Amino acid sequence: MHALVGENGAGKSTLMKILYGMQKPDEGTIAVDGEQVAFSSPADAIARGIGMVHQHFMLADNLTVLENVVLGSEKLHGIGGGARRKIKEISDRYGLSVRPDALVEDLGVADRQRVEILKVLYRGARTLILDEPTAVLVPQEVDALFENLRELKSEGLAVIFISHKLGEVLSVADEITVIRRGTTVGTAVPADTTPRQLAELMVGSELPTPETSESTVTDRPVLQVDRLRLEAEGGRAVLDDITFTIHAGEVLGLAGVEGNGQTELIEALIGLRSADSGTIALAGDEITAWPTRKRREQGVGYIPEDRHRHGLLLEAPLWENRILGHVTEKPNSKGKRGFWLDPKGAQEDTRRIVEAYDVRTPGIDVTAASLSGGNQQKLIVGREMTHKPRFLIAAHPTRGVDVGAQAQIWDQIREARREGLAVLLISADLDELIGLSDTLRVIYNGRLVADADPATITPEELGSAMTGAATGHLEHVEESTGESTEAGAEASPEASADTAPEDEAR
Amino acid sequence: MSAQTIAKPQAQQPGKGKRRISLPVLLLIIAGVLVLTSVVRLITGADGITSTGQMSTALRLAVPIGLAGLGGLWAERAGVVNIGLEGMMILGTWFGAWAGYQWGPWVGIAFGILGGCLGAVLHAIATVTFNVNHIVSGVAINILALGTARYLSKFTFEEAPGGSSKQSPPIDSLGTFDIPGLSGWLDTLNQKHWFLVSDIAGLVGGLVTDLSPLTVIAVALVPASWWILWRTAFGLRLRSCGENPVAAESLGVNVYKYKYLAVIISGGFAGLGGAFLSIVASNVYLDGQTAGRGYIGLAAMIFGNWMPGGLALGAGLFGYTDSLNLRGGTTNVHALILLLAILLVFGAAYLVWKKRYVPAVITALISAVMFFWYADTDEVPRQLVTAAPYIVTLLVLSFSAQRLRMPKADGMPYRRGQGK
Amino acid sequence: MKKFDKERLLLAVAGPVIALVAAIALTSVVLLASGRNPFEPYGLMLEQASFSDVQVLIVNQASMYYIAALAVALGFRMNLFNIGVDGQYRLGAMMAAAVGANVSLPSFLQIPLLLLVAMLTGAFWAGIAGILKVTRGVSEVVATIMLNAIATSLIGWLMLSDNWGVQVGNNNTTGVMKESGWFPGIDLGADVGEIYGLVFLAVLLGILYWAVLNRTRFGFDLRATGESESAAAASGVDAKRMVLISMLISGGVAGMSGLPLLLGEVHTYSLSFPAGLGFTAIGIALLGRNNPGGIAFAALLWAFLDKASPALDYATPVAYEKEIATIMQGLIVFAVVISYEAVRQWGLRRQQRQVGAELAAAAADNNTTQKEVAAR
Amino acid sequence: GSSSSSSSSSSDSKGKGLALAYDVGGKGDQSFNDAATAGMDKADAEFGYKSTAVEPQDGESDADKAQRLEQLAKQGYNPVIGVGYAYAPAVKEVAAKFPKVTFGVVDDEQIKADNVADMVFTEEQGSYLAGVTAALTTKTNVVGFVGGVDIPLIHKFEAGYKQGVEDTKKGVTVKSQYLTETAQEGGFASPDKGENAAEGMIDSKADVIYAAAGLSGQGVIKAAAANKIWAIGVDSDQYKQDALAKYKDSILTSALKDVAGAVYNLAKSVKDGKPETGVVRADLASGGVGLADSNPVFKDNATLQEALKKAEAGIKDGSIKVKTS
Ligand SMILES: Nc1ncnc2c1ncn2[C@@H]1O[C@H](COP(=O)(O)OP(=O)(O)OP(=O)(O)O)[C@@H](O)[C@H]1O
Ligand SMILES: Nc1ncnc2c1ncn2[C@@H]1O[C@H](COP(=O)(O)OP(=O)(O)OP(=O)(O)O)[C@@H](O)[C@H]1O
Ligand SMILES: [Mg+2]
Ligand SMILES: [Mg+2]
Repeated sequence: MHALVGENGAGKSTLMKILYGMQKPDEGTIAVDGEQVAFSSPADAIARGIGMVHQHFMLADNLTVLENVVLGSEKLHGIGGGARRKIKEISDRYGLSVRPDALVEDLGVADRQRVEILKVLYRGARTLILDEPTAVLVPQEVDALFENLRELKSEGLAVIFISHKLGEVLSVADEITVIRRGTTVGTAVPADTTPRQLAELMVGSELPTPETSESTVTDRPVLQVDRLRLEAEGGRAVLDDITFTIHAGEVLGLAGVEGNGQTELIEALIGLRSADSGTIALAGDEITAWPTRKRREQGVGYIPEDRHRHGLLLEAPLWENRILGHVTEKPNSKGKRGFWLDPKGAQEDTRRIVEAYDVRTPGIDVTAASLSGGNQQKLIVGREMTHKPRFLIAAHPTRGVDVGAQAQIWDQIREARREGLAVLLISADLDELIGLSDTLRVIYNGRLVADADPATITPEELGSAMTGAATGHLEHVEESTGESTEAGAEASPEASADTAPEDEAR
Repeated sequence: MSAQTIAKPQAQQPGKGKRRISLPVLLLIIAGVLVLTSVVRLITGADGITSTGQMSTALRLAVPIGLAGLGGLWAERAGVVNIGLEGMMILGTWFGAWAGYQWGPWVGIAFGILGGCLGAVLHAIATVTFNVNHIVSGVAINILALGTARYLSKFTFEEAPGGSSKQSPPIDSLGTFDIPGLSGWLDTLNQKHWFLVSDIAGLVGGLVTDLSPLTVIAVALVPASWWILWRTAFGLRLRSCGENPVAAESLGVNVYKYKYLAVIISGGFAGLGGAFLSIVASNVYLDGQTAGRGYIGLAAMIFGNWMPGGLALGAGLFGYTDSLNLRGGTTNVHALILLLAILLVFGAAYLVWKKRYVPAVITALISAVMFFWYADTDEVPRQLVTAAPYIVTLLVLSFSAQRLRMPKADGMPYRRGQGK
Repeated sequence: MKKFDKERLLLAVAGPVIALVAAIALTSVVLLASGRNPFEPYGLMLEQASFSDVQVLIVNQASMYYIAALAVALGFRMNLFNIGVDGQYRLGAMMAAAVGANVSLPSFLQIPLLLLVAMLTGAFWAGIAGILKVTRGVSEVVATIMLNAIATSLIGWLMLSDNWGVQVGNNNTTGVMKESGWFPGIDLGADVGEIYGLVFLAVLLGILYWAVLNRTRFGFDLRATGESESAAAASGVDAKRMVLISMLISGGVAGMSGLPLLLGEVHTYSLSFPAGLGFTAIGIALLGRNNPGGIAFAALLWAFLDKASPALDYATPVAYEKEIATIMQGLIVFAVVISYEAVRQWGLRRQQRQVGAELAAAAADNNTTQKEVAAR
Repeated sequence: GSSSSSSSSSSDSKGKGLALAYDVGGKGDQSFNDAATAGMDKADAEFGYKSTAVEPQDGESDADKAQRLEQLAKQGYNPVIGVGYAYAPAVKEVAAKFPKVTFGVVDDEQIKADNVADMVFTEEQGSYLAGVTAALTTKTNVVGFVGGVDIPLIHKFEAGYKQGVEDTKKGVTVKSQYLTETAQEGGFASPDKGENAAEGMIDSKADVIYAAAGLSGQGVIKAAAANKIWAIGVDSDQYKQDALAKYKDSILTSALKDVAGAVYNLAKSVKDGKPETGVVRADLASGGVGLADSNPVFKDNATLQEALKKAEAGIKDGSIKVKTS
């Protein structure tokens, strides 16, 4: 079992796609069983016994499990009864408990994951590529998955395994390759590597730690969320009983495994989805019923998690992107409620942002699509900060940004915080989360299940709460030698009875 | 620009129970409507609404719409919106007639299909290879096909005996046939105007009377399409390209190939529909013969929720209202107002049962207006009859659009190797 | 910066030029294949266009194409496909004609009234599709196609003599409009003809279109929605409201597109009022890249092909089939959509490369400062 | 005029012949418009003319029509005839500019000018006779009328036919059906629609159907032949048309509208230097409308012929006034 680690955007998925024939390499060779191969499509790779479970599910929602599994390999067992028997057989053998005739859209993430694995096994793959299979699974499911993988390994299959959870990697992998910016920067053997060493290898330098400077938290509440509930179609709660307060000058960090309600929470706060019950108040005004535009005008800033979908008009020039989201505000427009656009003003201000935030671009007339991801992010941060928000939603503010820019963005957030900004910080980078936050909350399954003090908590301890293993107030427990906690060490949570404690105003 | 605008389903995941009406319930509803229709016929004496002739005409009028709809179905199941069906139909009428008058109707049909495919290849090049917005490309094809057919007519039909620049020479008929015994017996039964029995006889009789072989083929293509798309590996691959092409690609499916094939097949269906118009419906090609049937076919397909059966129902509805329109529609449609009023009473009752009182009251009010209208008049304006199929489609869509479910990647651009 | 602008211009021009060249080449191939002289028809048509009476016809026709295409383009800019411009246009013209025949106010009130009636009628008809889309999720494509057909019947019914119809000879009309509602044209002499006064309405609408789209908040929201619905929503655009408003505006503009002809020449809506304008307008909007200047060019080109081609039929010594112009129109639209898409993608890649190159150059220049930044 | 600025630089040749300008969809309808062409051909053959006939574009306006007529007039064609009432405004405009050229407009009588001939037909009179024929032929006492497009011109056919039926035999029902609302939808050019409509009537027992539907009438005749009932044709003698030869035994008669004759007469009058002007009405009296008698079954039916003679006389002497709508 070979693990592949690297930063976001290091090229892990890309490399795997090349192995799987989805993309073509410009140079270099691939050898399978000692034989040099060149794949022109996944079909070739599949024929060579390579199977891949993708980072993002590759399932057609409106097709049944059976159809998804047999697709592309109909020759093996047909698309009818034979295939159904085969699926049952594989499912039983590896304990995947997959129902062949269910529609994929009715399945949960863990089930989908198992369908993906089944797809690969159905094709009789000998080399299994798993791209971040655990990102969306709860611990029990992760354990079950690893159990399956070990079984596969024992049957002689090779597994390539990608994960950001270094503890996980160290516990299951036989060998680790680290890549950075598209090249291999090292290999490691789990037995004599610590997570911290691995992390430093990934980043290529000392980890920049976003140290917490002195607290600037005031007692002036800016954002108050009370018993917020959000339902999916059909009445299932995706957010339930969410209650918290963020004060002026406070950064509230929200930890959680992707898919536990963060996206929905952001959408409820920004006004893209309306709450089914509960209230949201901004500086005392109830804003639950306000439309998005009014919220933004009244000082809600937004650094979206997916900048391409929610933050930019990719084919518009930079200066128009600078207007996006603040079209009614100066300097973008003038007149009553910003009726008239002010392109001159916007262009000038865009130049200022490009300068001040070090957006690397030859001009403000190029399209946003032609900037690199990091520079796009800097533009977004600059835009949001320029309007002096009272409350900032920062979702993965430094995702895909280089180390230098990362530090710069952190500085920006800290500075605004000093001036009384309230921030909701959501990040997959636990170091960032711990380093930047004044308060930490953990979201799990649509509920706030735990809180912690960022001053003392370690990423590992936080991680255990994120998987639902620990709830309540998390205390740091000193264990062995401070810095390097053992891989996979569970924090012993002093689970208090009350699951969602009232926010303690500091 | 993404072309994902056709009936964007707003409710992404309707509960499972909501999505499908079970077969017995469906049969019960159909039976209920049939009984009601029969009652209305007896009350109003509008025997035309279920006569054999009416049904047979409805079938004949439904065929080209259904074929266009099937064309749309094939393309959209593979993720390509095909608003160019109209143009492909035009090419079908022209090519069908051109080959038909020279070499006989069957050759004409083959050429009609070919003509539609030709237009489809263009559409595929634009949308699949160049990722041009699907609706835009379709509109362009419609313009181009019209010009091409007219231009070609000048060179071919104008000099031909019995032809003109707008009309081809007559084409030999494919002939029609009845099912011996059965057709006559059903017609006799229908003529008796008995309760229910005659209505069913009319309905079934219409389906077996005065059939053209091409009608039989067209009707058979509906289940055939279903079987190929839902029961074969080829169909599975094709549909996967419309649901999630990146997933299909990741399993070694050549998405481009299937999209091309689907669009070309789609054009073939449209072309066949066109050939039906110029060879069977009338025996000549005429300028403007398709009269928007390509668009209507598309509407029938959406109406039918991107399923062959639903599509056939939609095409049948258009065919039926159109045939009412051509066959003494004003009194027949007048009778149908009573039917609609009664149906609305049931609807209101259902809503009351569901405790949705406001819609129930509105429904009841509309129903009352309908009753009054029925009682107060003897026939409806001719114009209303003409507009009936379109109004019905709009109404049905506005009640059901949210339950419709288009293929997920329909109309979206796709490029190999660019999936995330 | 300057360099970029020039390139943008080049890219903007490259699309239509490539398309036109390709379309003309393909048309010549068609001519050649049908045994005709592949170039002479262009000469004949150009000759036609040099006559001022044909020019007047072209300008007049283009004004109607232009307004209708603006209506289509407005929808296109936000991914809304108003296929129903044709029905909105016919209903708008008919209502204006009916009001104009039955209401008699002084000119300065009558003409605005007629404009308003046409606009509101078109907006109302498009609004039905808009409401169905935002409340019931019905695709505007299907809804507007249906509404086109329903408009035909509605007009037929309204024009019955029991309703508003007035029979003039064998023609069914809405009656002749009161003269105060006639819009004076520019008379260029008996031989040449008269340019519709409402050509200026087209110009005005074009300017308004540009100003609204590029200089107002509403326009920005609209374009943002067209470029990325998700980003627009996150930026505070209420998508449903936007759909409804755009549909209303688009319908309103569509409703006015028949007025140059109605108020400037025929003064009555009758069975012979031209139909199909809305479909032509789709092609014109595409050709003009939904941009007011481009649409003007496209409308003129289309009108030129329309008005200059009939002469092909009785050209001496060799007559040509005037249908070649329709083929050309189709080929142009086709070539245009493909070339735009190709040029757009090529331009995007090119710009990315350039940005990369410039940055690399800049990095080479001040390597040190950047290192500093990267190392914090 | 400033010839350089106008597309229609005036031409030298006098007496080129006549010019026909069709309305959209006109040419090739095997009925009314083609009859005009036949008239033109006859004039060509007789006077050695080199006449021309031009078709319009889709969706054009009066200005385009006017420009077309002007061009034809300048090129030296005389007379210039607009085929169809849609040409009325254009003819009116252009006639004023070319006082020396004779213009004709078919189916319209609104224009009052010295050099314009309004060529109109009393279609209702011919249709009345068709009604008499239908009433005396039907055995089921149900007869039908199929109109191509729901417009006033076709209403005249319907009105005359209905009146003829009613005046002749009480208790006969007339089913009438229009195929489309507008000509663009193909009411005059859809044989399939005509066929379906006729079958609907046949199902409700109609045994004589009169079709005033242009090309769509072929579908009606086809259906009549298939069901062994009678059809009555329109405009030209459809019994003699090649395209309908297969069905001719079902074509009882046709209500003639002599457009060919009208066109020819106008050309002849111009040639003779005494151009027709004003309303030139072709009616029963002048022989411009009437019934065709090429089908022997029709011709040899003495009672029928008797009744027709009486009706004809009544119309001619004014004792029968035929309604037009
Ligand atoms: N051929 C290429 N040349 C240059 N850059 C590329 C190429 N192909 C992909 N990239 C870019 O390289 C980056 C690597 O992305 P990839 O998805 O492989 O990262 P990853 O390591 O899987 O990150 P994550 O942990 O977020 O999944 C992306 O930004 C992608 O756009
Ligand atoms: N084919 C290409 N050739 C040259 N330069 C390119 C090419 N494609 C993109 N670029 C440019 O390269 C730069 C890097 O883009 P990319 O998004 O891959 O950066 P990145 O390494 O992910 O940076 P970041 O860490 O900021 O996200 C961009 O400015 C882009 O315009
Ligand atoms: Mg990845
Ligand atoms: Mg990047």
